Amino acid sequence: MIFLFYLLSAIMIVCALLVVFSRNPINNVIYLILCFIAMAGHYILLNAQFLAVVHIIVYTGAIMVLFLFVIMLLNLNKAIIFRKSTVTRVSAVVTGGIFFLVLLAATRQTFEIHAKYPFNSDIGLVSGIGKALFGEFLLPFEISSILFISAMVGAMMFGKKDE
Amino acid sequence: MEKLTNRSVVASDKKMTFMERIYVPAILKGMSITITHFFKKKTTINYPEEKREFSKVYRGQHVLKRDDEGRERCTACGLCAVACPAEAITMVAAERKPGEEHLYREEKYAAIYEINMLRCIYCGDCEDACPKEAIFLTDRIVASELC
Amino acid sequence: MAKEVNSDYWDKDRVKAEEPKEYNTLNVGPTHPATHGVFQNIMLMDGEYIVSTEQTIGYIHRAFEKIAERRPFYQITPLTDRLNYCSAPLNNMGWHMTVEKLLGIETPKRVDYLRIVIMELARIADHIICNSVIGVDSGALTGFTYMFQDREFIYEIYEEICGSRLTTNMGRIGGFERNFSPKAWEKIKYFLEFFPAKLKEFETLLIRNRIFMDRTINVGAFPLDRALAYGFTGPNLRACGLDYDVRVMNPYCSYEEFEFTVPVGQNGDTYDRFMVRQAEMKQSLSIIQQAIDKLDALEDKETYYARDPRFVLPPKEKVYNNMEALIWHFKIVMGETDIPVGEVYHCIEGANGELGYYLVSDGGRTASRLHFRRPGFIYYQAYPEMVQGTMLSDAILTMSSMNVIAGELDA
Amino acid sequence: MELTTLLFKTIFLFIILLVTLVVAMYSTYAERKVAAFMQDRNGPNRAGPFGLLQPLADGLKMFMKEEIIPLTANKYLFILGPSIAMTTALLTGVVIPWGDTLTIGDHVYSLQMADLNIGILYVFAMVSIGVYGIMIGGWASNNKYALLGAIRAASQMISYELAMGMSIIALVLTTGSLSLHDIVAQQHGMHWNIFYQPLGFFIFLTCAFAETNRAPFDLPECETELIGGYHTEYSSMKLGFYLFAEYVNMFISSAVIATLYFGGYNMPFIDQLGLSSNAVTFIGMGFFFIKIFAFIFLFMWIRWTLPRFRYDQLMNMGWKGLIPLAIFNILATGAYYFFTSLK
Amino acid sequence: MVALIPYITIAWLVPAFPLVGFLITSLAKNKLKHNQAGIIASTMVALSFITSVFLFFILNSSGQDSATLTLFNWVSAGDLKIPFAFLIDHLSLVMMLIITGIGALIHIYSIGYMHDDERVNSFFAQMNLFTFSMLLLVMGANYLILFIGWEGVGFCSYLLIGFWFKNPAFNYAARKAFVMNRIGDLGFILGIIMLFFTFKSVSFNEVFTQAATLQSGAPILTLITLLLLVGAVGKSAQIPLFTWLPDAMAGPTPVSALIHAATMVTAGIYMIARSSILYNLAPITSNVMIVLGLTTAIITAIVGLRQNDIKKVLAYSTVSQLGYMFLALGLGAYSAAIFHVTTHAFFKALLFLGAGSIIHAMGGEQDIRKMGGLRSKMPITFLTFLIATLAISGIPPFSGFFSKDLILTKAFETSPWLYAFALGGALITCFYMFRLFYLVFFGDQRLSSAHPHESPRVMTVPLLVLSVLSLFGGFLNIPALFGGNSGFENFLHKAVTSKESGEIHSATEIGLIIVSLSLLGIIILLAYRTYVKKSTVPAADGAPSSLIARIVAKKFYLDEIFAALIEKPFGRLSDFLFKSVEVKVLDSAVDGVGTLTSRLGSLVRRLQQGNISFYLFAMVAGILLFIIFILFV
Amino acid sequence: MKELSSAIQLIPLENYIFLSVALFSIGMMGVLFRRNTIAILMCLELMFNSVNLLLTAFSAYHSDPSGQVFVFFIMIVAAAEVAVGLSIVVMMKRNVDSIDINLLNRLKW
Amino acid sequence: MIDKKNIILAPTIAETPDGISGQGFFATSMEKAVGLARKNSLWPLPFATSCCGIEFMATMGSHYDLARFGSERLSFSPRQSDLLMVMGTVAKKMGPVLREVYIQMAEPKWVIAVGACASSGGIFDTYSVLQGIDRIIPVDVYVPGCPPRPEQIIDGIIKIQELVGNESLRRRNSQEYEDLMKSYNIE
Repeated sequence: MIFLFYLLSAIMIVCALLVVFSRNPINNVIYLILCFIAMAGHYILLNAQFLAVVHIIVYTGAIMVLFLFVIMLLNLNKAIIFRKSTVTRVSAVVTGGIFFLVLLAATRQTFEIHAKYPFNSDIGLVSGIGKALFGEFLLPFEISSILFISAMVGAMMFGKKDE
Repeated sequence: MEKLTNRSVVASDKKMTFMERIYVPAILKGMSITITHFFKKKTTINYPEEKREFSKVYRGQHVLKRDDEGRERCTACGLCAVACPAEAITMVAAERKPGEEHLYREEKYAAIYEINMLRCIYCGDCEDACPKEAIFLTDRIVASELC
Repeated sequence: MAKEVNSDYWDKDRVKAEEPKEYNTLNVGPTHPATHGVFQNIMLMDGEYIVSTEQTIGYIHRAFEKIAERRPFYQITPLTDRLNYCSAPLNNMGWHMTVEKLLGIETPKRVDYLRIVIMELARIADHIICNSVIGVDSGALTGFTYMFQDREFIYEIYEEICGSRLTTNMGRIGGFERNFSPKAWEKIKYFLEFFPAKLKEFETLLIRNRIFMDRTINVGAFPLDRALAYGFTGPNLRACGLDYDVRVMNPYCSYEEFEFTVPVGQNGDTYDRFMVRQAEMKQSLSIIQQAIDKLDALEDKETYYARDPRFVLPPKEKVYNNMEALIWHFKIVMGETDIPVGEVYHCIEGANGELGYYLVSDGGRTASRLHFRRPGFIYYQAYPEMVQGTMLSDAILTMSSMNVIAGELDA
Repeated sequence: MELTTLLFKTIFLFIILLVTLVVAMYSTYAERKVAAFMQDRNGPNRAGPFGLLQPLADGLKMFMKEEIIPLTANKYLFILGPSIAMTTALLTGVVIPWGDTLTIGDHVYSLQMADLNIGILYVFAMVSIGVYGIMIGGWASNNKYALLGAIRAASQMISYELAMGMSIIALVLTTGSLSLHDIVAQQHGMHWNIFYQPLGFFIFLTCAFAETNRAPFDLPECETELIGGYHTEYSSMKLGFYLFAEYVNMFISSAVIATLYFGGYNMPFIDQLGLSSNAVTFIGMGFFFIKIFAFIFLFMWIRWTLPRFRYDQLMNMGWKGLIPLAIFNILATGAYYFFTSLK
Repeated sequence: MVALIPYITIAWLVPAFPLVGFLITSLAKNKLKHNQAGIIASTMVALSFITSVFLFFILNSSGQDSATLTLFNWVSAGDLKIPFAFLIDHLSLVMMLIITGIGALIHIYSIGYMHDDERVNSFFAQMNLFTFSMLLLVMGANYLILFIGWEGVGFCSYLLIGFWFKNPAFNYAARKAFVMNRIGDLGFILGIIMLFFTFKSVSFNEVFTQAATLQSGAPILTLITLLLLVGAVGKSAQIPLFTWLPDAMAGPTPVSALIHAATMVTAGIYMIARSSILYNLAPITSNVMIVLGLTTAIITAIVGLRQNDIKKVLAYSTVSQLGYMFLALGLGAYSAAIFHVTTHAFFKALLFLGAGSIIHAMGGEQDIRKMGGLRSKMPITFLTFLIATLAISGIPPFSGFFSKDLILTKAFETSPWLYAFALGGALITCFYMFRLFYLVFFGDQRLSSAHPHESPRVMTVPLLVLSVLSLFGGFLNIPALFGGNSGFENFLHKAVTSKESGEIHSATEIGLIIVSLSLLGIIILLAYRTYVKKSTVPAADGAPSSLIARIVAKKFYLDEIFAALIEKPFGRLSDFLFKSVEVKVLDSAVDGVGTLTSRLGSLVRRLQQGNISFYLFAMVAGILLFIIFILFV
Repeated sequence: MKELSSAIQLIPLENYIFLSVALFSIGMMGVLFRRNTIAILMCLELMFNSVNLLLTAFSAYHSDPSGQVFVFFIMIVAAAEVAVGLSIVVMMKRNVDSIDINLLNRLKW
Repeated sequence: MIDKKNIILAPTIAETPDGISGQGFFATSMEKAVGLARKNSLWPLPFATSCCGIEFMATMGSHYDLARFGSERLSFSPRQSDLLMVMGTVAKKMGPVLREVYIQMAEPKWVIAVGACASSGGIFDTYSVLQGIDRIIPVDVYVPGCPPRPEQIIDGIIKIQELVGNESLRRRNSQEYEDLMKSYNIE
């Protein structure tokens, strides 16, 4: 099983790097989709089945479709090459690397954490999440739905053409 | 605009009733029609096996007729070629030689009579034009040409 | 390609000055399934919406008028077949009447009635094609197959009368080439009997179905004044609301003796056009019935052509036995009969609109100038204006509902 | 997992795939026959007896046809498109309970590949991935018609997914489970969900038409407008995959409809017959397939009856018609259960 | 017995309906056809009313006293846990019924009244929002929710008073109402804060349980109750914060009816009745209330005598009636106060709606001097207005009689002087009401340009319903004297703790009633003589009149006193501060800082490219530095 | 499923931390690296998801569903962000005919 | 030449236009299966320009039902079709379009010229009309008639089915085929 973990992780990392470095927007989207599918695999490994499926539905099925849709709509099929200057790009890579190291250093204290609690296979299921969502987190849930609605309305207003 | 005649009738009604508005009844009506056709007798004529009856006057493949005595009617007068809108008919006339009376009715006959079947439009004008009732469009279809 | 981007690109004034660039061009035709042949519409699309259209014609230009100027009159009949090939007999009759007008041939009443039977059948056949094709283009193929069975039947009637199905070359100058056979009558009467039910069935499939109504109502609507400005005629004009019908306004071929209504639409949209055609089919049926009644009332059951030996081919027996007949025969076939000098315009209510023939004769064996007024050509001019701002799907339905026939359009 | 179970599952998987493919294959034949019959025609009858070999002929022909990848197309995506379409279409079948349990020897085997406790969501996820096949294929063709088709497909499928999901939510309210196995088990006898969720069924059916791109929702490929829509540029077997995926989708969605709303393999009065459990399973399976075929027929019947929608009408119907209806359905269902729970 | 808890959960629907209505009408403002917004809004409020009735029966049949419906945890910060909860008991139910019932009628009425207004959709949106806020106010289970509703109704009132915002005077009125309310709110919020610090909770249940353990007259309680009283005074328009209410008549008449007569102004009464336990323990505050209430009742009644604007008259009568309610509160007769709230809501809403109908008929004319003779033109309005006038005057058996009589009796129990003053106020009320009534409906029509006509059905039907309520509303609480069982009081006793008071003999009571009735009869006759027989028409503005009359007409110069006492000193102070301190000291300092910053800024500006990607870089660098700082420093 | 779920005990938590940190850094690098606005949005998604993964991992390791609920919320926020972001991109394309982020340089005064 | 022995004489038909005939038309038995499949699944591309298109509609209709031959699935996209049915007049302006469509079709592909106009220009012997499509693309079957009856069109389809069924799999790779294409300047 650890092998599965490494496999999925490798896919994710490679795809993520390709997302960053590939030029064709469509390819970017496809690599990101691959990355997300691998992530769904991780969720299943973590016994978060519900989350895995929701992840696929939301990210792969909706968000990425939206990306693809916009790219098609704007007809960005030719690789858009507006590159940043070499200095910027190098500094971006360096910054990313440093950030990685720093974050690792920051989280090094957590490395001792192991599964201290008895493993509970129910929390990833619908009922577990549902109970948490509609019990403890009801207000955030409602607020986030309002946020979502307002974002949708905002997006629609944006998309509307000026009369 | 005022009406030009007193015969006009408005043909279309664009107001939808509620039942039409909810799609389903009209869809069901349409579906009932298609399903009755599903079980109806089929109208198909299985062509190569079954053949449709052609009318007697159908203008199909041309033939040059002979008269009752087996002589060719065509006198190579060329009217058919003149009448042909597609200019598909070519003929070469020849004089009837003595001894050929049993073959040709008149003194002249068509030594070569060609119709470009791919040009012919089967209008029947040649048949009309022929004073001798020699050329005749049968009710046989012209087979297609393999190349 | 790296794009040179000015850093001050997002300048308000500059942006305003430029047209939005999200349009793209879509080439519909000349082999697009919905163009039914050979028009090319180069559409500037904003997503699904049409910003503007540029139409190209000439993909099936066949030089009708030039060919016609080299042919004797009777040979032009097959040419007219191929104008609006969906209703070839109508074209034939129109042409014959034009020539008769020029030559001054009086046709007997019976010929008129026979012609009316044929012309109305042709009108039905044409409308069947147009309306069933609207069905096909809106995605309902089945209605098309139902209606085509009836059209097949009309073909059978044609075949019984003239021997051909589509391009009929039916009739001759002065009348018909032969009398209608009893079988033909039988078939016509049978057609009158069963067709209304089939028509009803077809209507049930479509006209009150909301999907179809939504697809057609207010689609390709064309205001009456624009339609008149373009010179629309026929069902497309009537759909706009004006009851202009050549048969009523300018009767020919004894149409003045017939009772029928002129169906009109409301605002000239696709649904109106569809419904007007649908209603006209019913009117045509009633006209045919009236014609049959009138024919039955006539004493004469045999006359089927005008007895004018100068222009009507003599019977074959006569040709064979009578020298004079033979000479006339040759003269007619060769096109050497005397043609009066003159200029004639004759129009009939074609299936698709006013079908006019402008014939100038200088006394020679052929027309010195012949022009066909093809309604389809006129409708197609208005096409860009009709579809501007509508969606692609609308444009396609508009196209099929206008019933622009390529052969007629390009001539 | 025991070895026998594993073996059984493997065999069963292959059977499912095989059945799916065969049914889809003969759906193409059936479609042509049904269309012909509805149009007073005979339909294909030259290839084999009654034209039964027609699908084989089509398949073989497509295999033997030249592969064309347009120069301007994106090669990898061009190939990826149909593959995704086919794969996602086939993947959905694993969670459908094709039958009750089968007892062989001491072992009891479930005739369901995987009884996920979130089976419905799985179906839903697969449906939502399915759109990529069309989008990618249409985009990669680098053809304007294909692109238009792809965009139409994407917006149509996203929009109708929403209504579909909402109709499922109402269903889940009645069943209280997301597992397809449970849902079917609950509908034992004649307790089919159609009687409890008629409106939901109607919405689901409509959305299923839209999701499978069947008429009257066949805008992505409508011939008279977009020539072939997203598959305009495809030839040979890649085209075959697309066409085939449509039929596989049709089969699977029929199966899902039958499962969710029509009791799956349940058959009324089967218990009274006193048959052995295996026999009941087989009869139930047969009955299940009868339901599926009925729905496939419905799909075809509607396709050959109705005109298709226009893009904006389709969207309007989805957003302004079906989604409010679905929300109403949820509210009504919720209210019903709320008030009945008060007693 | 019905188990209460499962059913009580539907209580959230009561405020939810108007909220939904508000959302629909405001979001779809531009889409709705002119009548749709009204219909939607009315339906929503009516649905709320139905739900309230349903709740009422549930609560009645359950035998329980109250129920708390916790929707979700609202504020949860440290120790402070405030659930978003509704308290459903008899008090809140009575209020809910009033708000939704009368609100629904007024909404329906507004469909007709606002028919031609171009912003009718906004109007209904705001009305719905108001209903929602008011419901929140009365249903909330703690002071915080109450406060939110309190602010919400204030806001809506502001919006609605200034509804015709194109008129600057109306805008000014709205601002005035808003500011005066803020003064009250300041006291109120301070009170809530004090409450929280005292009891570590703002929930009613907890506060009252804890307060019951406190000693009567505890200073902290007095402080809290006084602060809360300030809020109530502001909201319920008592002296000295009452001047906004007459001005608030600038809003559309249904607004006046709903907000400034029936519901919002009674929020203060409600709040004090709700906190009755606290007030019972603070006798000083109670005495303050008695004084305040009585003064308000009499002074504003006197002012009302000289008003000529039909709505102003009604406004002053409202303030006066509110004074009576305060009097009752001060006397500890909380249920009597609420009862008066109820009946007042009936007849005052009716009066306002009738006035609206009249104004509608007169084409916008509000001056009673220009009206007259409407009796025959508007029979329904006439009839309903008559009923309302009788009710407000306290003529039996109309509803006003019972409630007012209850208060008078309570006053008599405490002190005959109180009774006398209160009765005097009542007599004045009776006079100016009949003055109004006679001027409007009798005599000849004095304005020739108007063509009065009866209002449409949609307006008269609510009038009829309300008149029935005004007629029979009093029978809710028939005192023992008339063989009743004081049903309303008993009903409320479950939620409100009234002070015990001495018994008075029933003979005394009957005597008092006879006295007051005969006096009322005289007053009515007097008014009849003056305004019908003699056809006296009040003098035009500016006409010479006596000093007292001028004082009264000028509302005792209260506005001017305010201006002199508060505005001017403050104005001078601020003037001084502006001229000497601000300009010289602060400004130069600020300017200096500004110059410095802009100079610095122009230096730094080179960094600021306005380029998002650069900002992203900067952000990441910042985050990096931050993390590094946390980690390693 | 059972087998799968027991797998979690075999994988140390730091693996997940490592993975998500790596993803996050890659995403951030992408944000800095790219000029294509859509690509930047995609990189943002990547960063969101790395956080999601970590939350889920912690949730699983702590047997506490809260983490997964947070993931849920993040998804909602992400969806909202994408909707708004993409509509901005569409507007941008419509107005300036480019989706280069460097064109968004009007943030200075 | 007229056969003088017959009572009813059939006029000889004019020489068929120069089509290309040659080797590679006959299938081995191994290839029969493929041939059978192909011939029963000829998806036509109706290149209908005029009158013959209407007759083609009739052929598709219920009476004649092209579906019986497995050919009712019209593919308007050239990539997907096996059989190019050119129906109607092809004007010179249309010629390049037709050629383009032909080139876009995936191998193996066949062409039927339906009707007089497509086969030879028919009645329209003018400056603007292409005198037979075989001047620009290779044609496998000519169907005479103006327009041909549906029977004749079906006849043509049957002819082409024979051709398809017997075609060698190697034909499309053969030198002859390449030469044929080259003679039309099609790469």
